[in-house]
Amino acid sequence: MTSTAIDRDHALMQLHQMLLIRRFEEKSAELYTQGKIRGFLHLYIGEEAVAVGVMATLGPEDAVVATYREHGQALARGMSPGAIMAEMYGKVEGCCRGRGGSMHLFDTATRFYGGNAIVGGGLPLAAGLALADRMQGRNRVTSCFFGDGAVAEGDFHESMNLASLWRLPVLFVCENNLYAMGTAIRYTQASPDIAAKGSCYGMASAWVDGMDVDAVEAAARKAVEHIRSGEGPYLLECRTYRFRPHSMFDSELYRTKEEVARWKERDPIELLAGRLRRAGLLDDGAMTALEAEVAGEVEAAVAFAEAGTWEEVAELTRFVHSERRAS
Amino acid sequence: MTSTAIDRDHALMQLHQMLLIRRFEEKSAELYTQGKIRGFLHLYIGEEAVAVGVMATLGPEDAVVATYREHGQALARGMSPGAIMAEMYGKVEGCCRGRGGSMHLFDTATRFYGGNAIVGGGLPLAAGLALADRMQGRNRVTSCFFGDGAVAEGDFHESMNLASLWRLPVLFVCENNLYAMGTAIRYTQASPDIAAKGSCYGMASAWVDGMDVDAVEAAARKAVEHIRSGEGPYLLECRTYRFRPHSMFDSELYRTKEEVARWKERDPIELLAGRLRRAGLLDDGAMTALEAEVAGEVEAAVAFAEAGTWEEVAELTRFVHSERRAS
Amino acid sequence: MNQQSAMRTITYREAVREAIREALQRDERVFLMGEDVGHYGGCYAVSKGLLAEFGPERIRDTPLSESGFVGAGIGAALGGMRPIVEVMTVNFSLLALDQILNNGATLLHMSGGQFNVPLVIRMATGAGKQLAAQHAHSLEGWYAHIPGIRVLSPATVEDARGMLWSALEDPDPVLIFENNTLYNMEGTLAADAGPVDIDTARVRRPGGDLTLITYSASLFKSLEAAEVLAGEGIEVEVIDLRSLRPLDDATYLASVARTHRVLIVDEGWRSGSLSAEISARIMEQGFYDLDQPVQRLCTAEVPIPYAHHMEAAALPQAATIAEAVRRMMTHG
Amino acid sequence: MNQQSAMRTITYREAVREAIREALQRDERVFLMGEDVGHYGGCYAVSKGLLAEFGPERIRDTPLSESGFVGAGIGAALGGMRPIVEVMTVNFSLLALDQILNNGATLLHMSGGQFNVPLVIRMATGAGKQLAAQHAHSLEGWYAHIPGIRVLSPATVEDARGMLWSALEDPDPVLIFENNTLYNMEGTLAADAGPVDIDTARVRRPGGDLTLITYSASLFKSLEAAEVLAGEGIEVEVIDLRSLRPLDDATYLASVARTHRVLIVDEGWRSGSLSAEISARIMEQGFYDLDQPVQRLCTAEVPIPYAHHMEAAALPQAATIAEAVRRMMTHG
Ligand SMILES: Cc1ncc(C[n+]2csc(CCOP(=O)(O)OP(=O)(O)O)c2C)c(N)n1
Ligand SMILES: Cc1ncc(C[n+]2csc(CCOP(=O)(O)OP(=O)(O)O)c2C)c(N)n1
Ligand SMILES: [Mg+2]
Ligand SMILES: [Mg+2]
Repeated sequence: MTSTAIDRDHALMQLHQMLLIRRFEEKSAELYTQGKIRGFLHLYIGEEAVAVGVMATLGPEDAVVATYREHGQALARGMSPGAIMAEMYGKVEGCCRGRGGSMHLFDTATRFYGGNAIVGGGLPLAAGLALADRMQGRNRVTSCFFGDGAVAEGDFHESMNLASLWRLPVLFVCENNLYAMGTAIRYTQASPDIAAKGSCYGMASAWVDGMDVDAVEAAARKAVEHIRSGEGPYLLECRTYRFRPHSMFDSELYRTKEEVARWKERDPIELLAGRLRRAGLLDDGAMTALEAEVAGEVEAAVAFAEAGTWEEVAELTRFVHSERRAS
Repeated sequence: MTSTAIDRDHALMQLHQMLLIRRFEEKSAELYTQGKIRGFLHLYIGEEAVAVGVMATLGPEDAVVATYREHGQALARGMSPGAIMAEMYGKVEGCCRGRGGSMHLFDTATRFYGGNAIVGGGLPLAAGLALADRMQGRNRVTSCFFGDGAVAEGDFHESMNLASLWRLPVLFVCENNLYAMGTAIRYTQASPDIAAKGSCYGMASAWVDGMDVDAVEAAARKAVEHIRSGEGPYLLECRTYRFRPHSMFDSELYRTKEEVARWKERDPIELLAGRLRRAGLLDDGAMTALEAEVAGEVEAAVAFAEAGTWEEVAELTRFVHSERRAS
Repeated sequence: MNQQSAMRTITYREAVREAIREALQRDERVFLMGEDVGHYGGCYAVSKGLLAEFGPERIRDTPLSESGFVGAGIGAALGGMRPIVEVMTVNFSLLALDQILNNGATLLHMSGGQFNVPLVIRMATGAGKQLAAQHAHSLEGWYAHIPGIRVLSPATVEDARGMLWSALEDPDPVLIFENNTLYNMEGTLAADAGPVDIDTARVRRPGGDLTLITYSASLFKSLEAAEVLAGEGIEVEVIDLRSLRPLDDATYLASVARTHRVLIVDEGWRSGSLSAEISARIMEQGFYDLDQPVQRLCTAEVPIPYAHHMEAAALPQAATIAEAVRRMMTHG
Repeated sequence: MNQQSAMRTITYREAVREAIREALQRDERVFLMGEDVGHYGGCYAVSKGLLAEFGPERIRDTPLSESGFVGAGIGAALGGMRPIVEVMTVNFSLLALDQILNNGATLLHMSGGQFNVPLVIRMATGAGKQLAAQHAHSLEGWYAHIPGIRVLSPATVEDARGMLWSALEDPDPVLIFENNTLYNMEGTLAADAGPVDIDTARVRRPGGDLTLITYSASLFKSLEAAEVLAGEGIEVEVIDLRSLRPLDDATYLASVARTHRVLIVDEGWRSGSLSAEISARIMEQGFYDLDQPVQRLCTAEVPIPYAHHMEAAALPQAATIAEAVRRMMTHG
């Protein structure tokens, strides 16, 4: 394959992933209003470039720790859309047997460690996973996604310091979408330059346009190289925006329609599609085909979830403790 | 009075306070080995210039929040040596009726809010006290003392951010004595420049030689002016050293005798006394007189404590709740 | 105006909001502080509209810093304010537990009576909304272990409205737990509803056959079960604890002396739940009144699962409560 | 070699240290992490010497970041290590409670059985050293409320030595509470002492008149009281719970069936203490065996004061235990 062909394949893969996230979540929102999905549902729509850009730089041995807004990371990481959808249905075929729902996706196969719904609570875990890798001499990276809101938590501070002090192979990815629920970053951060905070921990850091998947990928690649070469953790701030409300209960009193509209002009999917079209790598036919393919995947996920079954109530107390002794 | 006379009085007051702290604590250590004082006893010896330098810049309406190593702050703030000593004896005449001991000195009269033995736990309190002042339109400063070890705690991060975000009148005083118990700062801070951490919170900050009482006072005065003029909180790192073990149980495996000896050459009391001698403001006679005065104060404190009585056991459950309704 | 017309219908959410609004109007030292209480209008829309009315100083959005802002609430209380601190859910409050226990609950005693902390902390609690294992626990009974604080659990709109007032009059820290399934519940309230006593439990339904002790959302499940059981000829006396710390022993012991049978319904995890404390107290103070052992119906000892049927199975429900009562009446 | 010579005298502190050393030797996935465990030698000198022996990677001094390093311990366990995390005292562990409850105890169930957390957390607990209200609480019984973890409370040198081994073999989080007044205590231990079972309670002294249920440091006060009482003709059966979660109901219920009288001695605050849970369980499962109500002797519900006499008065003591038993024997 020529390098252009490789680039094209890669770009189409990115587009595919972002589109899958988008359509999967649009469908999820629809299913939520139908009552098929309950609990809290946080959509990633608008932020797809971050997960897709970062995941492309990780290998199968690497690990992912995410938040309650993690459909994007889970899909981009290669988790089964069917298992995720079934999870949100609460079916036993879901990736957590229906116990976690949207906020708690877990998967051993892809080393996907949640789905953490305590803001900031995933950061210490990521440091620990990386510590295990370092102590066992494995050259792996643990990526850890969190929002701008998490930056104010004590856990951010403690984890950043620990990771840097011990030179742990963690990629901290801050998805700065400017809001923590309905609280704008100017109300949560005395100093809103998140990337700059790396300096207080002696940690390499950078910020990147989180709407541009190529930029995210390039920045993440640089960060991952830094980490793999043993130079310690890295903080990558991705400046992005969520197009949808915080969750399904949000009346969005805290931002204007105009602000949202302005950001939608920088839709990460449109940005990439436009670039590909201009480069002659995408046309209407290909786009239609891609949409159809993605629609099929989403449909299959829904069908899988619909066909799923309920965990037996008798299993309620199963897995409070392990069923095996430790090895 | 001439300005030189003022300076001299002030310098002698500083010397007096530092000496009082020193002798008071030396006596405390002695009483500890006699079993008169129990629990944990953390001595401030070597760090006197910090408390004395800072306190000189505060008015009676200002507030103090300190740690478990707070005899120095309490004495420099003007709390009664007798009440402090009686507290360490566990007598009801102690400043907390003997309930707090060395680690928990409190005093309404001087607005001394502890004596907090959870490392970092005093910082949010200080932010809150300052918030109360701001909301009630009082131009007061809350000073908050903590160690280098506390900087790693989540509470440091959360409080620094809150205070700066809300422009609260807090003077954060970090007593960087290079060790948290037996753990050197290089094992606790990825980036050991504490003053520099102000920048991540948009907070004004500086560091100062914590063995030089004049330098501390000048730096604190600048900080307090900054705060009083409404420009928000200030982080002042005072670089100092504790001459004694962490507490009475410490075998000091983690540092060398040479290191301690080197620092003792910069004894804050000797530094000031030497300066005064060179300026002709202090001679042997004056020094002897001062020592005698201080010895008298310490003796009086011990006598007060010795003469004290024990709280009635029946009072054990008193003050779990207030005895009055709120106003 | 007759009594009827002096009553009005109000949701639990509105009752809490009214209570906050009124506190803000009554006392300028009062302010509300917490995550998303301002611009967002409150995670459960409790404080919607208050920012516009009282401004950002008194309806204070905080960063996500539970330990920091709860500790700041303690400090502000020490400094003469009367803060109402909202922690979004009890699950997140674990991040602030050090401040609550080691400072809030402790300062007065440790300072020999010098520094009291007139602070109110409100938290949502409880399962039932499929929010899964990090958003659905009921730890209010656990908090009731801590000396130096009061723990309140308003079940009715009247208590949602009135307990905050009383809590703000308390010189010491008061934790108020609002069950998240109650916010949409409607109830009637006197037009001039004011503070309520926060020291006593209430008999919400009298009955002579069995004493059912409960609180918060389980009150309504219990009343529903009692209604069904009444149709079967079993008269259950339903007691709403209201205050979880201190417990009002007198009210439930008096009931036990009449009924000789007790079931405690508690949405906390069974082992070490508040129901254990109540059972132990009845053991100590009401043993000779008992015709049969006190029984407990609690939440299964599992992290609350997301799936609806599993979550429902984990919690006490009207049907399982009725069943437990029937079992006791047959075996008793 | 006779049995005698195979025994040796050892302090509780040394027993814990040996257990840690051996775990480090046995399994290279094991490491010790916590504040001052390395260069300082451990706040209570437990880990003295281990840094020199095992190096700073495996005897890992942490910054003061309880939530951070406990969470990192959970992560490291997920990543295949077998961390022993030391939290200096249970008082400070409140700063890490979110990680312990919302992650450590929850991940396995919430992930549908995928991710277990083989983590051991050791903490000092207890009063008696005049350390006052932020260093002296006994919250191990409170921790026993949390599903998904084990809570162990070694009282003897044998358990101090053996429980860590067993805990490290457990695939799920285990919390071990070491009472700070026990570190200097000496006891005898078999030369080849190995792991001990962590599922059962033990009768530490048999007796037919009354069952005394306790754990940790109170065991020795209880044994002292039992000795005195034996001189008065009262034979107390003393049970050491050892595991606070899960509780071994069978052992104490069997004793109750023999003695018909129960006193529970618990250094936790009375309301909502573990003693309440045990009383409630005896209510439910042993009611008809009881000749009189189960009684509890607990710590006064106050922040522990510094002054020696006040601290002593707040806690159960051998004398107050004996007195409580005498009262029960007269009234029973
Ligand atoms: C410790 C904690 N506090 C509060 C919440 C409630 N909460 C859930 S999401 C959220 C906003 C988080 O914002 P951010 O970190 O920016 O992530 P985003 O939702 O924007 O992706 C809040 C406050 C929580 N889940 N955990
Ligand atoms: C939250 C918490 N963790 C641990 C401790 C135990 N401890 C007491 S003092 C101390 C060292 C603190 O060091 P630093 O903040 O530098 O203050 P210094 O003692 O040097 O004045 C430690 C670890 C504590 N009291 N609180
Ligand atoms: Mg955000
Ligand atoms: Mg220090």
